[in-house]
Amino acid sequence: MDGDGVFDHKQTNGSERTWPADETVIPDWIYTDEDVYTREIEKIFFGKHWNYVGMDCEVPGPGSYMRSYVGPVPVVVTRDADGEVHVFENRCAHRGVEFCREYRGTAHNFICPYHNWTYDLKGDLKAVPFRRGIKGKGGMPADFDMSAHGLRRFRVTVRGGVIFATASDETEPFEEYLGPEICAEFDSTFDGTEFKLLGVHRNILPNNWKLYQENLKDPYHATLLHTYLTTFGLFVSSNETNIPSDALGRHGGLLSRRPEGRPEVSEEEQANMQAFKQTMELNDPRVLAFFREFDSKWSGSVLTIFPTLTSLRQTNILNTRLLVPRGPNEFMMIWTVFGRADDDEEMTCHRLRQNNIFGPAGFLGIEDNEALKFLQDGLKKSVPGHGLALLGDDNEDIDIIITERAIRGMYRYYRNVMEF
Amino acid sequence: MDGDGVFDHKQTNGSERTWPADETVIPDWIYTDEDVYTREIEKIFFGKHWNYVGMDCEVPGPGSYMRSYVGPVPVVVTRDADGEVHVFENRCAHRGVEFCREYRGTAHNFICPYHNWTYDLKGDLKAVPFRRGIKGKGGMPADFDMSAHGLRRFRVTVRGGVIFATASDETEPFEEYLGPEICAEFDSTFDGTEFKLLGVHRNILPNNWKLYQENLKDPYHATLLHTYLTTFGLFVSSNETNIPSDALGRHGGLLSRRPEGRPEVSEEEQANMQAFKQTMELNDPRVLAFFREFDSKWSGSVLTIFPTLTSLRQTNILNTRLLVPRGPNEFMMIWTVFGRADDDEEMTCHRLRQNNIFGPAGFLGIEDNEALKFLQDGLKKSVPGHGLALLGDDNEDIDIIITERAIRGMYRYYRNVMEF
Amino acid sequence: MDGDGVFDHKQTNGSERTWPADETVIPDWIYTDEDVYTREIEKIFFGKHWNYVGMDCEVPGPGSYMRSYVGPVPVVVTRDADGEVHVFENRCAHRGVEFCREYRGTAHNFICPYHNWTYDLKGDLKAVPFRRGIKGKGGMPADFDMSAHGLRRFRVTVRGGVIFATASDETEPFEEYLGPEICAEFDSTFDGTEFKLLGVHRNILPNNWKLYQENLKDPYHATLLHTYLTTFGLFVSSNETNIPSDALGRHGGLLSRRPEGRPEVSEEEQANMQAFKQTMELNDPRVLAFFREFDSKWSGSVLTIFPTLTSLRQTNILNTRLLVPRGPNEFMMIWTVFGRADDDEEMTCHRLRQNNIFGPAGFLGIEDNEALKFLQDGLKKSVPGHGLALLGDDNEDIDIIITERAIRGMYRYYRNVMEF
Amino acid sequence: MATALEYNALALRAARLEIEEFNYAYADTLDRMDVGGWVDYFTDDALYRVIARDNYESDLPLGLIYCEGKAMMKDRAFALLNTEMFAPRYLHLSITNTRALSMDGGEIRAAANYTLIETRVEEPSNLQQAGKYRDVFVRDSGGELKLKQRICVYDSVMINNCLVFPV
Amino acid sequence: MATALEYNALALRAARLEIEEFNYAYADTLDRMDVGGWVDYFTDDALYRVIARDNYESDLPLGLIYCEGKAMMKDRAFALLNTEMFAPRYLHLSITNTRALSMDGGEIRAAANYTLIETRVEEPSNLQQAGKYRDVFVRDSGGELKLKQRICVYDSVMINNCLVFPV
Amino acid sequence: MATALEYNALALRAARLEIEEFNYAYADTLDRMDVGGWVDYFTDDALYRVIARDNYESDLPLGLIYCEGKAMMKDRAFALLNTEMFAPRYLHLSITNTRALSMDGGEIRAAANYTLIETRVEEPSNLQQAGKYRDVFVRDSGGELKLKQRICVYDSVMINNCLVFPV
Ligand code: FES
Ligand code: FES
Ligand code: FES
Ligand SMILES: [Fe+3]
Ligand SMILES: [Fe+3]
Ligand SMILES: [Fe+3]
Repeated sequence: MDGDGVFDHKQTNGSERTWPADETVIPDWIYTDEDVYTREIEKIFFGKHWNYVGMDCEVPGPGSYMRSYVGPVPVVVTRDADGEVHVFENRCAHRGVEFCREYRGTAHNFICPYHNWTYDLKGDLKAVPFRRGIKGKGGMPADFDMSAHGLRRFRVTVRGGVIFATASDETEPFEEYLGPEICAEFDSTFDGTEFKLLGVHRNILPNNWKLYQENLKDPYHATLLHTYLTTFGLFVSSNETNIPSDALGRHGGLLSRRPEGRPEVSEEEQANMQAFKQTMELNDPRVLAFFREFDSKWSGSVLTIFPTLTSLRQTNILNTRLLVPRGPNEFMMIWTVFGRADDDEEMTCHRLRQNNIFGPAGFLGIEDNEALKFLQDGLKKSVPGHGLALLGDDNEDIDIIITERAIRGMYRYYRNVMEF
Repeated sequence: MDGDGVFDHKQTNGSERTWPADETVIPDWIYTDEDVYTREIEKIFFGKHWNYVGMDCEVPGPGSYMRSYVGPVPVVVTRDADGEVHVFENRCAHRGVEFCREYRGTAHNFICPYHNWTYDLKGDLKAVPFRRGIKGKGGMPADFDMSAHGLRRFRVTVRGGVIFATASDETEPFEEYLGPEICAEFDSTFDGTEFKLLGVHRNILPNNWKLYQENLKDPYHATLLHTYLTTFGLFVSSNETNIPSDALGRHGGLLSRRPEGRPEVSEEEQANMQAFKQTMELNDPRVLAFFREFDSKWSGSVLTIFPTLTSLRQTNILNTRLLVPRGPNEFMMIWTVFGRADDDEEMTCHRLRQNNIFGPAGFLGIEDNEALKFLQDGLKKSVPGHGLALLGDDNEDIDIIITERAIRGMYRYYRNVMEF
Repeated sequence: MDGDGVFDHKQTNGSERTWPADETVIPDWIYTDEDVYTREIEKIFFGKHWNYVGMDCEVPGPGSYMRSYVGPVPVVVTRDADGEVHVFENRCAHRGVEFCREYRGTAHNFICPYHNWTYDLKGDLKAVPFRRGIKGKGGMPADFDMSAHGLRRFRVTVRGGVIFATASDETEPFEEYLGPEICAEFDSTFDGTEFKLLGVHRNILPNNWKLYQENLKDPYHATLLHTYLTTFGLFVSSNETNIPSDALGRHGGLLSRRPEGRPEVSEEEQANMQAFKQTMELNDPRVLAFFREFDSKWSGSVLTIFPTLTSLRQTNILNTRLLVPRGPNEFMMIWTVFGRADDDEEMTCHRLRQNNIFGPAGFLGIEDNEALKFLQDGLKKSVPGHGLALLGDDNEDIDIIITERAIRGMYRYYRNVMEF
Repeated sequence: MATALEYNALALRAARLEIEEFNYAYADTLDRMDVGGWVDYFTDDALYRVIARDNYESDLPLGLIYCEGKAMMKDRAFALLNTEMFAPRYLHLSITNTRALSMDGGEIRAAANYTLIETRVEEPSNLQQAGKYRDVFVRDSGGELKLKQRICVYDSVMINNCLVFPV
Repeated sequence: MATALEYNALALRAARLEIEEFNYAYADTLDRMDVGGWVDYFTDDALYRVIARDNYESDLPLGLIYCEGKAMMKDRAFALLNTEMFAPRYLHLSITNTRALSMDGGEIRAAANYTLIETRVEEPSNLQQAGKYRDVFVRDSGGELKLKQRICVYDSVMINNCLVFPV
Repeated sequence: MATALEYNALALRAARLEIEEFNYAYADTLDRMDVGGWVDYFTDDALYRVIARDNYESDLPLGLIYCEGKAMMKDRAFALLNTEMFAPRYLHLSITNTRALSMDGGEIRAAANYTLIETRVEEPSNLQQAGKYRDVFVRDSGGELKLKQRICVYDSVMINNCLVFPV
């Protein structure tokens, strides 16, 4: 172990970081350092990226609003009287109060509780009490320009019912941002269907936000960690699977096709799955029933849209997840779970039963969240080192699943945008 | 948004800070940065300032003592056999134990629990066990000078029953420190009356200590946030009000005169108060009864004595509040609530009923504490920015209330003493 | 108070520290600074030192394992099929998962939960699932060398049933490490006896780990803080006592001989013990009964083996304590309490009764833990200063007990190895 | 045949069970933030105080909340519902260790432990206050239990920001 | 002579005491992680949901756990015991404020507060979830109480990592 | 006509209610730090142990507190009151989920959950220990319940600094 500063990574400045030459080596410090995190806010969340902030169906009507985030920064998502969606900072232009405290609701305007400065649904400043003082004494300067003191606004794109915001004027149009392959897959789920909100899960994960994006770019862990999938024949390595990503490597997909009937678990596969017992039948098979509803060959479509969206279509489960960083060692996840506006009651119940498998008490959620906690524990407590992402080959076919290609791809982009 | 270091304010060193040229602009970093906080300890709390530490009536007799603080540093306030008040650090001169753990009590001396070094009520070291060893073997060096190893002592001033301490030999006399206007107002409440302790509130506020001083220098929020005041006719903007401050701008007053009977809420005022409904009568009007007891035109007198005292005389409520910083993002508030030594039981009950309105469960306390929490949330979570204090004019008359003059004044002094 | 940087010790870099010329002065910053702590990991815990990690009797048979630590870094201690003890990092070589989550147990190998990389009891990588991909597609590079990707291993020494590990190849043999006097005393307790685990205590102490080592090198506090000892005649200053240390001053002993019958508390002693009342008899004297079982003149033998072991033999209590640093302001203590393998049930009960006096709810443990909490409170909250260790003389005889010689000795070594 | 002592024990048992039901309904009323309904658990002349344990044990009378009679409680309820600004939160008031201590004329002296767990938006559930009730119950004309006195002595003397609702 | 009202009060008292005993046994079963045994506290057609208070109060049906009938509960129990990977932990489920609200035909509507304290390896005990049960009890052929419905509405909507076991 | 089973259920119900009253008095005694009084809740030959759950479940006998008989408890009480140095604190011991498990001859086996909330000067209230009692009760000559055994198995195995008072 070389003693040269290897220990003081929590003190040193991210700008002095040198990234390992070998792209299969991922340094610990991108997951643990305060200064790297601070740079991510600037270069990533407030850089030239489209940040997912919520779903159309969460702000259904005029005056609907919800709390959300761009990176770690609180924002409000609103729908104005004309039905247009707006995103602005949840920070009063006067002294800085985080004024919107409700998860969601409806309003005509926002009144900051401290001094009642009032903003409309676009985030424009509409009223400053006693602006002219009392009896003409005191108040704001005569030249105070209300229009110059609205809330910080973000540019907004809504596509297929999903809302994105960006702080930069230079961010390319959303379709270009996704790139053709990912955009096509995005459109296959968010195909213009009107969605209906079923509810929201919220949880705090004690690990770096990037590890969650990795997790969903990592087909390798699926059958090894998630015994439930193989035990009940939901997913096996031999399923047809594609792992596309965009040209820059920042976005990715994990697309799988569940065979009719129960999949075969090959000998080779069994030999590699320590935890594998034998396959079981559910007592209540309704839970795994699959009603085809999308024009897609994939029964499972997970998308990781850089930086902080992951969307899931699995059997009849539909959700989007927003990652809200809270420093290098923790993030909040907001799960928006939905169905189709035209679902009848039975279909709604089916989705609710199926969601019982997912979410923060779901059989996959428990395992991923626990495993990632163990991972961050390892990164935080051990002497600084690095991880390995050796599997697969950057030029392999997209149907290869024993690979970490997508993880390497994301960090190639990350390193570049972070200027490491 | 300029990228030049705007994001890394949590890393950079306070000495590199440049204060905005425009005095109406208050930068976020004075509320959130560790290094700015560390500098405040040196330049402010241990600088040439008188720090409030408690009330005479909290250490009533010889041998009385109480825990208190100078800035974030624990101290003990004592009264010796001659009735003199002393303030010294709550840190043993041997290894550094914070030896005094009781909120208050009486004692002849202080024995550090670890090795029983013993200090008298002045903080002088009086005994070192086994100083000469055992049977003449071991123990302290022969030349060990007990008088050179007492507890760190602070200079003390007591005025009108209020106790102040300073770490600096250069701090001017207290009367000069307050300046004539504030001193006069101070003396009008602390007029030699003997006070009787009614009790103490303690709470933790998740925000920077300076925001609390601002809050009490901010007449603007009173009628806008505190609907209770207007609803029950306690305070309206049209009340006669003065907002004096000392020449340096560090201390201030918020003096108001409650009219006989119920105040009129003017049309202009109503138009500016979003939350205003209509005025109500209390079911138990005793709570707001006002028995004149001080020779002052003001029924309400709030003083903010830099750095960490706020005193309140409101109707028949009397209290002092000590702000104890605990890092940039949190402080502890210790409320000392008192009456007059000669109050009869009915008057004591009256004060207790009236205090029901104030304190950490009072109708104003709830709102101020919540609003300031929202404010620090905004400062902490958003991308570093700044707040505005545009209201009013630095040369305006002191009876103008729609103003932030006093806040600007405090920061003019702060910037100067902090050498920003 | 000189203003030159005395306040910003939490920001400055340990390497800029200048140690006070006077060796009786111990600066606060060694107990409170993040960067000093980070340097300790490199220079001390991962330097040329033997770190205690557990007892033989905690990993009794082949396949036994337990969680432990080298400094703050999680490790696993195992016993392989041949009975050999191994220590390796609890961090998967793939991505870094802290894979071992059970306090202790038995296993044939360790399977990382995330992707099932599998390690044997020596920490060697034995299996990588799908290493060759599926149907020859994907998987690890052909040249992937399993033998090069085991877990980080530590060198191990076991002496008298006590297990030590070191990260450095240069650490001298254990016997030399202890030095002759301390090694002899070590061997007098760990004399080849086979021990039997009675149980484990775990607690978190809110103070710097070094303060605990000091506490057990500090005979001065024993009779002054621990009134129980004198009240029930367990220990008095006039007992025969030795305080040996090794040549480098890093290890120490606190050896005492309990007289037959009740010790006399001399007049001189009483005069120096504020808390001393009069001696009492226990209602249940069994608790203090002493059955001689070791060939040693000392009835009490406390050893402090640098950096993180303290061992205790007191009357018939036997335990070892591992200090696990968790930053400068906190550490975890793991107490391993044991008896002899050949104890009959009555002797086991006797040890259990006697242990009632010790441990985190014992009469000494309560007082030491409370006093050290007060001490760290003083160091953390006050303006940076220093402590004093003036008692005694560095050339005094080892039977002198009113002394802080051993503390000075430890810091002479510490300063040197930390390059301050 | 049962002794007077046993009768008394049985009477206190019955009172304890009835007070538990009272306390659980009381807690549910507050968890729903129904401060209007909260007032009805008291007699007109009731004394309701929330007081820090350090003040209480030092005979310092200052209350965090100090209501002499129902009228003051009503004013507090009105203010909370109509004038106060505070962040949304969930309340979870659990009452345990309910004890009926003595019965004397129409009065029952009782005590209990309470813990208030508050959950604010995007924050973990937090123990806002732990304390003990010191109660005096009487029966109204309809035989219903009412609080003539509830002194809430709280251990959590270092209040987390503020206490919005009564306990 | 006792009025109908008094009879009803006594019946609810008896039901409350019986449900307390049910709840304490239920909690002990879960603290032992005996999820197989947990299933037996329910009727075959029982509805078991664990739902965030914000969803519940917004009429959003999504459940953190959503089991329609015992078969789904059995599948969950099987998965927890046989397929799930999670860190070792200790569970401490306390149930307080148990109330029997009404009896209607064979059904008893009841409510209670629960708190789940979880302790993970080398971590302090932590309040993992605080919530309220909204229950419907019925009696089986043997006269034993069974849960026909248990809706667990939790205040701790910001979940600490994940919820492994039912509450 | 009531079956033996029903009689037994009623007897256990009565025992449970009586033990609850015992436990609430016991908790109040400790909250007042009356360790002298605490001793009187036990028989002369009582076994009182406070043991970490990991030791308990590994059959490791080490106790955090280990008192064989009242004499050892008295010595502990004396030491706490007369020789021990510790910071001032408030104790809040809540006992829930009290269960009477079986009656056998004169012995009642029982269990309960306990949580100790400690509040130190200028610190927030903190959950110092959560655990379960495993009790054996007997009756003294006067018919009063006494503890013949109380094993306190605590989940909070990572002790926050130290445990000063018994639980
Ligand atoms: S801070 Fe928002 S109105 Fe003043
Ligand atoms: S630290 Fe105070 S006497 Fe030693
Ligand atoms: S992290 Fe351990 S196997 Fe992948
Ligand atoms: Fe997964
Ligand atoms: Fe205010
Ligand atoms: Fe000691």
